This record gives sequence, structure tokens and C-alpha cells, in this order.
Amino acid sequence: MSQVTEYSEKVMDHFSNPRNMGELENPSGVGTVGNAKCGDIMRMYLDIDDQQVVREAKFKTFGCGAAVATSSMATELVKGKSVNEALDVTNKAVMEALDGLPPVKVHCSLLAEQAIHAALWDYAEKNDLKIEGLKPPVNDIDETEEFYEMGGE
Amino acid sequence: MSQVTEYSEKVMDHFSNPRNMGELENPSGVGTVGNAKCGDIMRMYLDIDDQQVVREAKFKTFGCGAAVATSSMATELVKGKSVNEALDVTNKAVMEALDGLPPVKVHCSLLAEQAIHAALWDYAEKNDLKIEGLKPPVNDIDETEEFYEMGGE
Amino acid sequence: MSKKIYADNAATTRVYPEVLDAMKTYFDEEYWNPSSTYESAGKAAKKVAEARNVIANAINARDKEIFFTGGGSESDNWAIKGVADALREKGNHIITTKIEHHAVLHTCEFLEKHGFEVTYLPVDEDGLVDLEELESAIRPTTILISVMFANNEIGTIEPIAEIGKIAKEHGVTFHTDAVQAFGHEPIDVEAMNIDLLSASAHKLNGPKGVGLLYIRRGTKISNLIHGGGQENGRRAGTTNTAGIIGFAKATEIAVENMEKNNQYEARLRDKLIERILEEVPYVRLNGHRERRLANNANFCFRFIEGESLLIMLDLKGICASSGSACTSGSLDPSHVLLAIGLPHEIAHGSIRFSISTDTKEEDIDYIVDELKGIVERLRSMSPLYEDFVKEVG
Amino acid sequence: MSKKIYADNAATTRVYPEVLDAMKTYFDEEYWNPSSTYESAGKAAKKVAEARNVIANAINARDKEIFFTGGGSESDNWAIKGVADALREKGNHIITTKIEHHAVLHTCEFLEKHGFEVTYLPVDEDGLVDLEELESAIRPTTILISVMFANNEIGTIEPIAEIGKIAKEHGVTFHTDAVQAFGHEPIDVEAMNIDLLSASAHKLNGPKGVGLLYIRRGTKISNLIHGGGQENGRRAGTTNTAGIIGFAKATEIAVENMEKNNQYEARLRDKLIERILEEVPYVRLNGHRERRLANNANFCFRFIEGESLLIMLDLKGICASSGSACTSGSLDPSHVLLAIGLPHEIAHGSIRFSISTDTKEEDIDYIVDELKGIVERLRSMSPLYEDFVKEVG
Ligand SMILES: Cc1ncc(COP(=O)(O)O)c(C=O)c1O
Ligand SMILES: Cc1ncc(COP(=O)(O)O)c(C=O)c1O
Repeated sequence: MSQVTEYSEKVMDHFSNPRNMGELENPSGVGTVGNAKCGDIMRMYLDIDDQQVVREAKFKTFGCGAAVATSSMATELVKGKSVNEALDVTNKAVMEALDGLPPVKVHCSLLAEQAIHAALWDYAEKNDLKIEGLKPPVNDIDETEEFYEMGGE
Repeated sequence: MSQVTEYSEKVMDHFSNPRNMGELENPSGVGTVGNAKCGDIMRMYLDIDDQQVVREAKFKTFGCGAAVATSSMATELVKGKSVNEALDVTNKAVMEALDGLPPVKVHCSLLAEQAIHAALWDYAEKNDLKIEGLKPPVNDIDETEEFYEMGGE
Repeated sequence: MSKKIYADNAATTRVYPEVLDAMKTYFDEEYWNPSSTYESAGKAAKKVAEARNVIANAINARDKEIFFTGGGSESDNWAIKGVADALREKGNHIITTKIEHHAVLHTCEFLEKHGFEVTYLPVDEDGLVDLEELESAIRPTTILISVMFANNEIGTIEPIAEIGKIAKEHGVTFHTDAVQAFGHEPIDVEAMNIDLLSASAHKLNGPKGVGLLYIRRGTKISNLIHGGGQENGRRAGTTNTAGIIGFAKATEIAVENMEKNNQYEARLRDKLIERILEEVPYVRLNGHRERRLANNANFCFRFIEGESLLIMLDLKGICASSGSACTSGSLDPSHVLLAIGLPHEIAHGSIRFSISTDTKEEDIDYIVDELKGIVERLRSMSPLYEDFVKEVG
Repeated sequence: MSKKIYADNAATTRVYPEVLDAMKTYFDEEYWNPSSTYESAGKAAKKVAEARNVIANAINARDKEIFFTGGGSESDNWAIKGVADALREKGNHIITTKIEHHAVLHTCEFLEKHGFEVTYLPVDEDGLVDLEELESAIRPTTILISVMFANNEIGTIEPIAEIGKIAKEHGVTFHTDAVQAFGHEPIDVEAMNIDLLSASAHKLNGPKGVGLLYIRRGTKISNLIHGGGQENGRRAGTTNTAGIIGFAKATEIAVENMEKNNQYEARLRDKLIERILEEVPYVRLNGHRERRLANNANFCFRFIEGESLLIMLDLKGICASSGSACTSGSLDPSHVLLAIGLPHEIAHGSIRFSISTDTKEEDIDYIVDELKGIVERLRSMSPLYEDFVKEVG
């Protein structure tokens, strides 16, 4: 079965026209999750105001169509939410908002959830806050391999 | 590979229009060879005159297309020949006269050779002759199986 | 030769124009590999998914239980070797019958060389398996029962639902070679407790070179063709889109018309059987009189060898088939005819007519009329008949 | 979407109209089973015999050494399991490479579970097998060497004649998976000392679901698909007449035009390679620069994941393929790219263009022009690129 046709229209839309793609100059929090070895890295930037409301969210993603689409949707979903509400943007919520994902792509939505959490953790650390229910991110991004130093092109 | 298309035109001709098919009323010699179990039985009737020349030859055959054709050809080949010449009508001679046989059918030509020999043996026995080079036929015709007696249709 | 009657539909069938039409695009226009990522390929993938659904519905299976193969023989090999490999630790005993297709028998013989034990069940004179015999053949080490749905030579339909029940009660995996039955007889893998089922498209007016193995969810079976992830990782090889789509179209047509077709064919078949039994002496109908495929009629003509009969029929434009050894180059006649108790000599004189909805009533008359002359002629040539007449007086 | 460029001919190819024409009759008019006795069937049998001859000639084999199968995967499975089974008594060691198609690799892994030992030879950064390494891997128990003719992902052509020579000197059976090479590269089984060779029709503008195994006379190999006596008793299953006839037609066309086609394709391929290497930064050409299939160009674009690239190309009407894991649902990228020494991260960003004589020069320009924009866009989205730019400054 081909992947593309298994993507919903919403997924294809968020892949082709990703919302909030880019960086934030001085983010309140930034989190990077995933693993280049596995082919997915998501980085999320959050701008959070004094009322603990997410005013801006941006992302950069190295990954497949679903990874890009879930990142895009995740930024959309957290925008305007309080930090506590943002914590409830689960992978399920992202998937539902995208009208579903093919089974082999479910891990991308998990990554999106983790990216939000990682950015919030960073925000909490920077501001010396304790956010109820937030766990420290598992940073499993691989060491950059030494291919290029070893003469790889 | 289909059998029919592997038959030469000569084989098909001798199968469709067999020469000398039938019985002789008072044959000088008659021989039956083959085995119903294996699906081939040939019976050859010879009419041999005082000069030991084969005046008439007839056959009956239960068997495949090649069996019928080799029987037909064998009768043609022995007609008009002396008994000693008839002995030289080998399976090779029959096959060549038929422009060859498919490999799985070569045994039919051997049967034709044996049928000639069996009929000649019968002739020799009846007339108390000894024909140089002629061996007694191996009669391997199966005992009629008892299927019908056992209630088979 | 003007007349042409094809009565060998058990060997293979004509591809219907609708089937060829359905396939065509998938050769040249929509030739994509359905496993590819781009959108066009998705169309092909969707079509294959639809095909799988049509075929699953035909036997009351789920889509995910249908695995496309390269034909009935591959499916049989896969079913038997696959279970043998997967359940090797559990046991080494397989039960099958003496009248299976060679794709089953020779696979079992191969396994016998590799430490498996195989029981080849006998059948009665109609070709039916005895259920008690089957049940009592089951051992603690039995891992597979493989009994064909319908026999390809004599047309007898086996009591599949009953066998399925027995297999289930004993917890033994049940495979049926339904190559002759799929699209011809109603099949319900749930009701019949079938775990594995083989079918082949070209027996129901689909293309050659594509078949399927139904695998009930949860059935333990190893792969036969390892490689790419096609067919849910169970059967490698670039998806034969055109073949599969043709298979589905053929299935659709077959299922839709099954009742009507079977009625039509059975009427002609019965006419053929009745006329031959009445008008030709020393003939035997092989296979069960009622529990048989609608398109199959198989006879033994005493004192006559099958290949000769076949060629003579061919010369009259009639295509049939024979269980005679002479067509195969071996000396033994059909193992099926021997298994129903025929002596070699009789078995050599067998002929199978397998008709279709293309067959006309007048074709049946033509067959019988020509057959009578041919049988008479061949008997006049037969030394066996000569002896018989002399004996009888 | 108006533009449509198919650059995935290594996955599958368009069936040529001449090929489809040659096949057609064998579906509906000449649908006979070529194993049957009647005359019509003989016509089909004759056509199949001619097809076998055409194909045998293409690789300097004898007709009797060609055995038709259901595809390349079946051929690979047959070759490897068949030799393993036949030579089990002689030894249990098989030599292959890390870059074989899964049809070879997964078959070898299956055999490892059954007591066989397999050496997976490494390859150099261009994908080439080292001959000395191969020779020194041979043990007294080695029964088979299986090295692909040309790699399906990176296009590298292996030194087959040299490997054949080594295998022969050591008395080891030599199989080559020539699925990508048959009809594309000159093959001479005699000169190259090939004992077994797999090919698949759909890689050379023939139909899907038909392939072949060349078996040198005298080679010891068990059957994989047991059953009827087709293919000289070596591969059961009703003969796929249409498929085989299509395969032969495709072979005929391919062989006749091989030189011309390869020149044409190589010129476009080189243009594609040169423009991309020049105009896109941080890109790597995978596979050997010269010893590669004329239609294959494979690249890794750093900081980018393959599936995204693929979809973006698809949105621009370009069909290509990726060794990215994301298309397969596994986490590891292509085993071939890992075997040539690429780190996972780079291997994930691979794309394969496999062109054909249908490809136009302007298509190449279109591909490169679009690709540049897409790569730039995806890099602008990539956190890896962000980090890289920050690091480099
Ligand atoms: C090198 C190689 N081997 C084997 C195969 C399998 O061939 P098929 O898909 O016809 O089974 C392919 C293509 O899929 C291939 O490229
Ligand atoms: C009962 C039965 N099983 C298996 C087969 C094999 O199917 P195929 O020729 O498609 O491989 C056939 C027909 O040839 C058959 O009639």
C-alpha cells in the first residue's frame, strides 16, 4: 500500500503548507526530540507570555510527511492555550485533528507530543517553574556520526 | 508440451488411417505383447506362405496414438518380406518409417518389434521351425484383474 | 476443422472479455508498482485493495486474510510447507488423501523426505473421504489436515464442513485445495472452519499465473517466498496488479452467476452422463453421481486407451482430457482413478469432459454422437475387446 | 497536475504495446493449457517453446535451462533454498553480500534458522564486492555463492564474470540475482560461469508476475513449487502462457535495442548526475560512478528525509523512490546505503531516479529545477540544517 494515498487530505495539507514553520528569535522554551538515526527530529519553539499562555509556536522538522504534518498541527493546537492546556495536547489529539494517520506513522504523533513537552520543560527550567505532570524529556538524539570527518562527502 | 503436436504427420496418418487393422481367420502365426496395466497391448497376425514370405499382416492394438501407429507401420513393413527379413524390422526401422516418435513414446516402437517377433515365434512353433536369432516372447500380459467379478461396472 | 467444442474447463478456462478489459489498463497505463509512494501508484494500490475485498467476500473471509500468489500450486505448497515449518516443534504428522492434486501430493512426499509422516487417506469408489477414518487418523502429532474441496479429475465434492468441524475439535489446522471449487461452489471459510484455502484465477475465467492463499487470522504458517514486504509481509514479489484485478473481476462474475451457471451446466452434464451411460456399452461414470462439480463428467470406456480416444475426439474438434498415463509419459494411469478402485486397464480408458456456460446443448449431442462412433472404432481395433467378445460368446 | 515524469523504472516498468499485443490472444482466444493433448493446445505450447528459445538466446543459455516462475522473488527463493536442500549433505555454508535484494537476504535468514551458515560480504563505498574477500570466505562446506548482477538501489554492477570464475575454480554453485540487469546489461551465462540466474519480466517492460530461473544443466537443485509436470517437472503450476509470451517479446525488444537504449539512458543519467552534483550543495552520489546501470542515479541529500522529498517531487509530477525507512514503516534506512558506509542520518535522505527511454532530456532539466527548490525548502524546515548552518557559521 502506498503511503501517500494513506495520508488524509488534512495530513497532505499540513505537509504541503505547514503552519508555523520556522524559528523564534528568543523563545520562552525550545525542545528537540527524536533521533536522526530513526529519521525523525522535531524541534519546537514556544513563546509563552506572563499569563502562561502560548502566544506563538514554531517548528522545524527533519522527517517524513507525517512528521511534518504532526509538527505543524501540534503548533496549531498549542497556540493560544495555557501551559496546562498545552500539556493535554496528546498524540491522540494531534492524530484526530489530522483525520488519522497510517498505522506505521503513529510514532510521528508521539514525537509531536514529546516535542511540546520538551519545549515546555525548557520553559519551566528557564523560569524555575514546576509544571504539574510534566516529565523531563528523553533526549535520544544521536551523536552526530563521524562520517564526514572520516572523508564522507 | 502437448503430445499430439509432437507426433509427426506420418504418425498421425497411421493413427487416423491405420493400415492392416483387423484379424486374420487362420493366421500362420499370431502374437500378443504388452501389458494392459501399462496401457499397451499389441496383437499381430501373420499369414506366411510356403516360401516363408509374409503375404498378409494384420494387427489389433489397445494403446495410445503411437501404439496404434507403430502397429500399423510394423504390419506395412513386414508385408512381402521373408521371415528372416521380417526379423530385421526393428523398433528403429519402425520409428524411422514414421519420421520419429516423441521420447516418451519410444517404448511403443519396441512393442511393435516384439509383436512381430511373437507372431513369428508362434509361426515357428506351429511349423516346428527354428528361426535363427528369434527368442521366445516374454508374455507379460497381466492377469485380467478381478474388478468386474468384484462388482465393478 | 470447423467444429470446435472446448470441454476441458477443468484444465483452464477462457479469460472473459470483461476480465481482460478490467486488466488491460494495469499493463500499460496504470503500470505502477502499488507499493510505491507516489500518488499514481496509490490508484493501483487502491484497485488491488478493492480486488482483495471482492475476493474475501466471495468466501466470507476478511480482506487481511487473503494473500495473492502465483497460482494454485504455489498456494498448495505454501499452505503445506508453511504449516510444516511453523509447527515443526509441535508435530510431524500430516493427513491428506490419495486423490489430491499433485501440488499437494508431491509437496507431502517432499516433506516425507524431511522427517514428516503423512497419512494418505483412501477414498470410496465415488471418491469420498470417510470422516471416521479421517478422525481416527488424527494423532497427537498431527499438525495439518489437507483435503481438497472438489476433485479435479472426477469432480467429487468432499464433505468440507464436516472435515472442518473435526479438525477444529482436534485443534488441527485445516487446509483445503479449492482450486476447482472457488467460484464454482459456495464456500464459507467461517461456517466450514477452513483455516487455509488455495484457489487459482484461471479456473474461473481469470488469467493464468495468479492465485491466492486464504490464511485464517492467527494461523501459524511460515512464508514460502521470502523477500519484500508485499502481501503484508507474507508473500514477497512485486504485486501482479493486472492479474489480481482480473482475478477479482472473474470472481465477481463467477459469484454473481454461480447458481444460474451451475444449474445450466449441471443440466448439460446430466444429459451428457445419461446419454453416454445409455448409449455406450461397457462404460463407467467416475465420481459421485450427485456430489460432484456441475461442469464435470468423467468416464471409463472399457477396452480402450484414453489417449487414442482423446486424439480421435480432437480430430472431431472436441477438446477433452484423459487420466491416461500415456499423456504423461508414465506407465501408471491417474492416481485418482486407481484410488477409487479401478484396475489399471480400466483406468487407462478414462476421459474427462469439463464443460462451461459456453457449452451448448447441441454440443452435448455432438459429443455423444461422435463419441459413440469413436468408441466403436477403437474397440474394433482392441485386442482386449476381441478377447472379451470371444469369451462372452 | 499536468506534468508527469516516471523515474521509477527500477521498481517496475510500463508494458510496451507490442508486448501487450503479443500477450492478448493468449488470454481469450488461445487460452489453452499448453500441457493438454489436443491440437489447439499445441499452438500455445509451441509459442511457449519459442518464447523459451528467445529468452535462452538472450543470455546464451540452452532452452532446457530456462524455467519460468512467478517472478524474481520466487526465482531467488528457489535458487537459494533449492541448492541448500539439494546440497545439504555436502555443506551448510552460503556466501552472499550485504546489499542483496530482500528476496535473497530474507531467504538466507530463513535458512540460518534451519542450520545454515551465511556469510554476508561487505562492499566498498561504491557498493562493489571485494573478490579476494569473497574467495577467502569460501570454506569446504560452502555450497552456494549468491551475488547480485546489479544492485537495485544504487545501480552498481558487480564483477560477475570474475566471481563466476572463482566459484567455478572452487566447485561452488554460483547464483546471481539479475533482476535489474536482465535485458539491460549483456549477460552470457557461459562466459560468466553462472550456474543459476534470476530475472523478472516487469523490469524490462514485460508483465508483472512472471520471471525465470536459469539452471545450468547438471546443477543440483531441489524444486520449490512441487506438483504437476510443467517446466520439465521442475516448477509446477499451469503455464502462464500470456505472461511468458509477453516476457519473451519484452526480452526480444530489450536485447535488440540494448546498446542504443543504454547509450541514450546513460547520457541522460550523466546529465542528471552532473547537474545535481553541481547545482545542489551537500549531496552525495551513491553507487559506482562508471560501473552502474545506465538508468540509475541515486543521491543522498543531507539534512533531508527521503519520504518528504519523495512526496514533494510527487506533487510536482515526478515519480521516484527512496531508500528511506519511512516508506517501509521500519526505523532503519536502506540496508544497501548502510552497507556502503553511510550513517543512518544521511541514508534517510536518499532518493533514486531510475529513468527509461521514455525519459526526455527536458524531463531531466525539469527534475533538477524542481529538485533544487524542494531541497532548499526542506532544508529550511530541517533542524539538522539549522544546527549545521549555526555550527559552520
Ligand atoms: C534485484 C532484485 N531482485 C529481486 C527482485 C524481486 O522481483 P519480483 O518483484 O519480480 O519478485 C527485485 C525487484 O523487485 C529486484 O530489484
Ligand atoms: C485441484 C487442483 N489443485 C491445484 C491445481 C494447480 O493450480 P495451478 O495450475 O494454478 O498452479 C489445479 C489445477 O491445475 C487443480 O485442479
